[in-house]
Amino acid sequence: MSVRKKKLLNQRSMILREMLQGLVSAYPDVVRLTDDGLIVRAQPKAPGKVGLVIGNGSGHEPAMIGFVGSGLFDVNVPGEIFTAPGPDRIVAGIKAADRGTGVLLCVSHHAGDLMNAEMALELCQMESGINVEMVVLYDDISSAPKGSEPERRGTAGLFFVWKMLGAYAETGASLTECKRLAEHIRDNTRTLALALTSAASPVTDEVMFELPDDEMEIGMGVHGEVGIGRHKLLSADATIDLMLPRLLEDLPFNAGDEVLVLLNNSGSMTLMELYILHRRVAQRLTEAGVHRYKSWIGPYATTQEMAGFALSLCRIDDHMKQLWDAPCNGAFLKGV
Amino acid sequence: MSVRKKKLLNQRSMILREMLQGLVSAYPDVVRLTDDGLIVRAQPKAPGKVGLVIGNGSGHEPAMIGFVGSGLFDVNVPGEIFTAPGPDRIVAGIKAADRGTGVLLCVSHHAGDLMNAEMALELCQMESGINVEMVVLYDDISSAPKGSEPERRGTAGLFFVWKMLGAYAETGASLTECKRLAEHIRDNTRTLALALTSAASPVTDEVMFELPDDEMEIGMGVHGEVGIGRHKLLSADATIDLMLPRLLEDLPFNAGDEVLVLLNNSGSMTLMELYILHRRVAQRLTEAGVHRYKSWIGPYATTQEMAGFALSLCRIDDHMKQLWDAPCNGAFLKGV
Amino acid sequence: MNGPDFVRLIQAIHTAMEAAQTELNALDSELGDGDHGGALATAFADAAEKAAALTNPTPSTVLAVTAQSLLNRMGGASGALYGTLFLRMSASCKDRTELTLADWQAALQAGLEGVQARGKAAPGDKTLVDALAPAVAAVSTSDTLGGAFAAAAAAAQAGADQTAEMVAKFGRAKFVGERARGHVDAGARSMAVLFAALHRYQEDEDGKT
Amino acid sequence: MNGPDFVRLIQAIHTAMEAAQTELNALDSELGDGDHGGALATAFADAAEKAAALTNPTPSTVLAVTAQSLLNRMGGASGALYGTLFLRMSASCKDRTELTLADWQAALQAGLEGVQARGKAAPGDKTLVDALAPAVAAVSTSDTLGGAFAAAAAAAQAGADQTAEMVAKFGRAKFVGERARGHVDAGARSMAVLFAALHRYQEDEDGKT
Ligand SMILES: Nc1ncnc2c1ncn2[C@@H]1O[C@H](COP(=O)(O)OP(=O)(O)O)[C@@H](O)[C@H]1O
Ligand SMILES: Nc1ncnc2c1ncn2[C@@H]1O[C@H](COP(=O)(O)OP(=O)(O)O)[C@@H](O)[C@H]1O
Ligand SMILES: [Mg+2]
Ligand SMILES: [Mg+2]
Ligand SMILES: [Mg+2]
Ligand SMILES: [Mg+2]
Repeated sequence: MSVRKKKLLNQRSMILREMLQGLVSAYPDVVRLTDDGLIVRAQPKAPGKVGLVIGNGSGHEPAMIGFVGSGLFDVNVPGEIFTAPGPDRIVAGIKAADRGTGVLLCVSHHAGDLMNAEMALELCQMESGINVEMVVLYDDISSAPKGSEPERRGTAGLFFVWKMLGAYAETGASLTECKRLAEHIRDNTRTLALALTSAASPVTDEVMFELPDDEMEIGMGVHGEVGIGRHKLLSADATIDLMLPRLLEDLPFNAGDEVLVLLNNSGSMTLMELYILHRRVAQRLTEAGVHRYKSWIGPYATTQEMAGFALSLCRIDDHMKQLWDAPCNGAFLKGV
Repeated sequence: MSVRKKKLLNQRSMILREMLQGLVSAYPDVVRLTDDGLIVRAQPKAPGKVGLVIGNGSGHEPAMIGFVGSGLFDVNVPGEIFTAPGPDRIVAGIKAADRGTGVLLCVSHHAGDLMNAEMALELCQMESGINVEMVVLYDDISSAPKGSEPERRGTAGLFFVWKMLGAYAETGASLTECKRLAEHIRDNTRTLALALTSAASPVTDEVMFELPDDEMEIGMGVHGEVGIGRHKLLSADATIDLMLPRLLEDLPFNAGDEVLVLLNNSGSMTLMELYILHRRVAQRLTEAGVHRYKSWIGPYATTQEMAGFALSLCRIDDHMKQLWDAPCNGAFLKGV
Repeated sequence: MNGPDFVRLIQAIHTAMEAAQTELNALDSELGDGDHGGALATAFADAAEKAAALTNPTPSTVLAVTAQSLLNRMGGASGALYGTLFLRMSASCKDRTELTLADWQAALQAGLEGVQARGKAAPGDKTLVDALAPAVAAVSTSDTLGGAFAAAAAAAQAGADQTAEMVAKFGRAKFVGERARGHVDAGARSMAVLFAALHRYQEDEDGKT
Repeated sequence: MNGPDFVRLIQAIHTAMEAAQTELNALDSELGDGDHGGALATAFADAAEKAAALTNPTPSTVLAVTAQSLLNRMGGASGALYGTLFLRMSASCKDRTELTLADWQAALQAGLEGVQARGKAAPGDKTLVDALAPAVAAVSTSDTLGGAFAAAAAAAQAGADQTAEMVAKFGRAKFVGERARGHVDAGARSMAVLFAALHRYQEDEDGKT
């Protein structure tokens, strides 16, 4: 199974810049590109509301550039492909997001993102008068065992935080309240991913890993980090039957719980496959007595053209439902 | 460049049924699956408004099952993979869509779709009291020369019709008015597609065509129909520079015209590539004096996991802008 | 040929299509999407089942249920065309309990006209019409069913063979242009399979009496 | 070593990183994502340019602009770690116009502490710390800059070599587990390249005098 290295690009060194220019050319009413390469809301949030920032390596589009907008993030600090941005740019992002009452810096847990965020935080505390808090987000059950949750990686399930936290900040919640909600959503979210094929870095053209034609990898990270094991290729139903119980027992999700479901396309899965997979997820959750509030199916955080998906569950309460259903307007996420 | 035949499916003969079940399991508030395999709105349109139906071969998801909902289609009649549904099922779809003032049957121009639609129309005229009109839609400039527009294929650019026609029918426009608008949008829309890789039928596992690693095919149809020629792989900018002038001169789009832009992902293009492509489209349109009203970038009509895209332009006026901006709620299209 | 004969005929066609399935898929793969054999086999399986379930089969009702299976189980352009063929044949013999050679001639002629009206293809366009049209013409060259069907089968196969020389003007093969030359059209070949099955069915019947 | 010396030193490190780029990328490909060499070469190119543009370079300002380039042009975990190393060294010699061996020892010690505080890796975890820590220790084994840097370069390389025996506890290589054995860590090797460049720079300087 060879990987698509054939891509429509210009100079490799210009990928990030041209991609950002392309984004804002398409959605000028939603996002702007600043001179220092930040993606910011076209209409800034009202003064007095908490600003939300996240930095991340690029190459996972629409994450995160597609989720800046009203009811979502205020600023995204995009790094080079698969490379966390440096502290100065994160500091610039924090400043750009401040509307006078402080900024919550969200970090998708990967070593580089965390280190750079910590340095940015130190710089802010030294230098500026901005009230900044940091929240480290993780969800991938394959990257560390139960009991070591803070060592887990941040993957597609962070989407639940983006959406609901974005809505919450828009209501005028305080910095402390925003941070507490982000942690609460994180602590109620669990994700497990699966890859059918590898992907190539658009910069180096290096294929991330090799996977035989009749195997799949469970627990693959969003940069091709190896997962918890390879498995012979299974049917769609058998794949869900293998993955879902692991997710359910990790939190655990119990009968009577109400959840949001995300089936995230890692890149080149067909919607056809995802809908067939969702059918089984729905059946199995019903059997387990777990109620689905809403489901989202689509490419929210990708790894280039990798064929694979992440299944993510988030346990919710009535307040979170309200936030989930609140309007938003990002380049990749409108209405709800 | 090998094609991904490795898919997460159950029995091949069950693909259509399970996909539809999966869709409605995810979006029960938007769509329902009838016993005869139609996708219909969960909340039917108000009585007295024109019903909109389209039938099509499946395998192009989200088209068309993802575009049933308020402000969109009332009914979709999904056929087997890449196979138009038969006349009886189309008739059932027409009946399901009727709210007392007639139904517009939209046909994406392909031989099978047209023949079956014509038969359905004959059956309706013989049998039922429903007032049905048919509109045949086409947009792909590569499939027949200028002057022979009605021989062209219906491809991704039909999206403009779906969205604006859906909004128009919702306003209470008459059947004649709806048909006239559909024709008007069609006659102002032009599309050209490009493929970097082939795709495989999920039913037969047959690869549609072979494309060398250093070539691309211009004008590829949505079932892998060959296009107007192969070309050495170009940069993103050079690709747009090759394609856009052909689109512009075909209508022609002139300086001062206002347009909607669609960059449709055929399957496994990355958003990164599409944004970089859009950057050039925006530059070139500006140079040509053509104003962009809005741009849409995403996988709206796919050919399985084919890597490629379609660039589509639609010339609009103020009435069409209103319709474009009207709300809608389909499984794959919310807000706007 | 009466109603029950037609039920057996559809069963015979189904058997022939099952046997030809791989070959037809392979032909369709060359210029189309490789599903022609599978689609016909599935549709005729359904037709054979539905025909067998008829309580009082007449030629017309057997042809009608077959048309329904072709239209709705096969789908696509070829489903519409095959379906139209059987639908028009059914209409042409609506009041008959038994079909004579003249009835067959009239029914096939009506079917051919329907197919051409629906699909717009003329002989020479590299479609199933290139097998169907000569087969329909050949039915008039004999005055027994056995002779007529033998002639039709031969004419259909000859017509199918000739499609290898043609460039397609319809169907998916249209888009491959000159590259179509050298390949037999899948739909023309499936028509030849259909007429061969009809011929063999009649031989067996004639053998019995 | 004064400010202009430091400008030349950063240029020398840049040259060494350019030369080692392919090797470092290849090492990173084995266990990571293959970008380590390219990232360092780009960042040190930027640093050399920025350092050369300083009007009154001091050791501390040269180290500070280098840190900025590493942090912001390299990005990722290794950018933060390399950047922290240079940032802490810069802070430790803030008021100095010239660095003595004792200053170097203090600066490197501060840098190492910063790297470990930031990255949490200890010796044995198969990271750049496995080259940096022994290099810093070795600087105290001589009382000339030349001797100290020679010892540091040798210790860094020995430390890098030993990473081949280890399983990674940090960085992307952490996720490959036992498969990491037999491969030298890219970051440890790049630290060895850095100390080798420092050593060679000092040899050249000592040769001049
Ligand atoms: N307009 C037409 N008129 C007559 N025959 C046609 C026409 N279009 C297609 N065909 C026939 O249909 C055959 C293909 O059938 P099939 O593979 O079942 O359909 P599809 O192309 O939709 O997959 C072609 O080989 C050709 O003989
Ligand atoms: N926590 C850490 N502490 C020390 N060094 C680390 C740590 N994490 C990663 N490294 C070093 O970084 C190197 C990889 O650098 P690089 O390839 O530039 O970064 P990335 O893995 O983000 O692509 C590893 O070889 C390792 O030496
Ligand atoms: Mg990297
Ligand atoms: Mg077909
Ligand atoms: Mg076919
Ligand atoms: Mg690396």
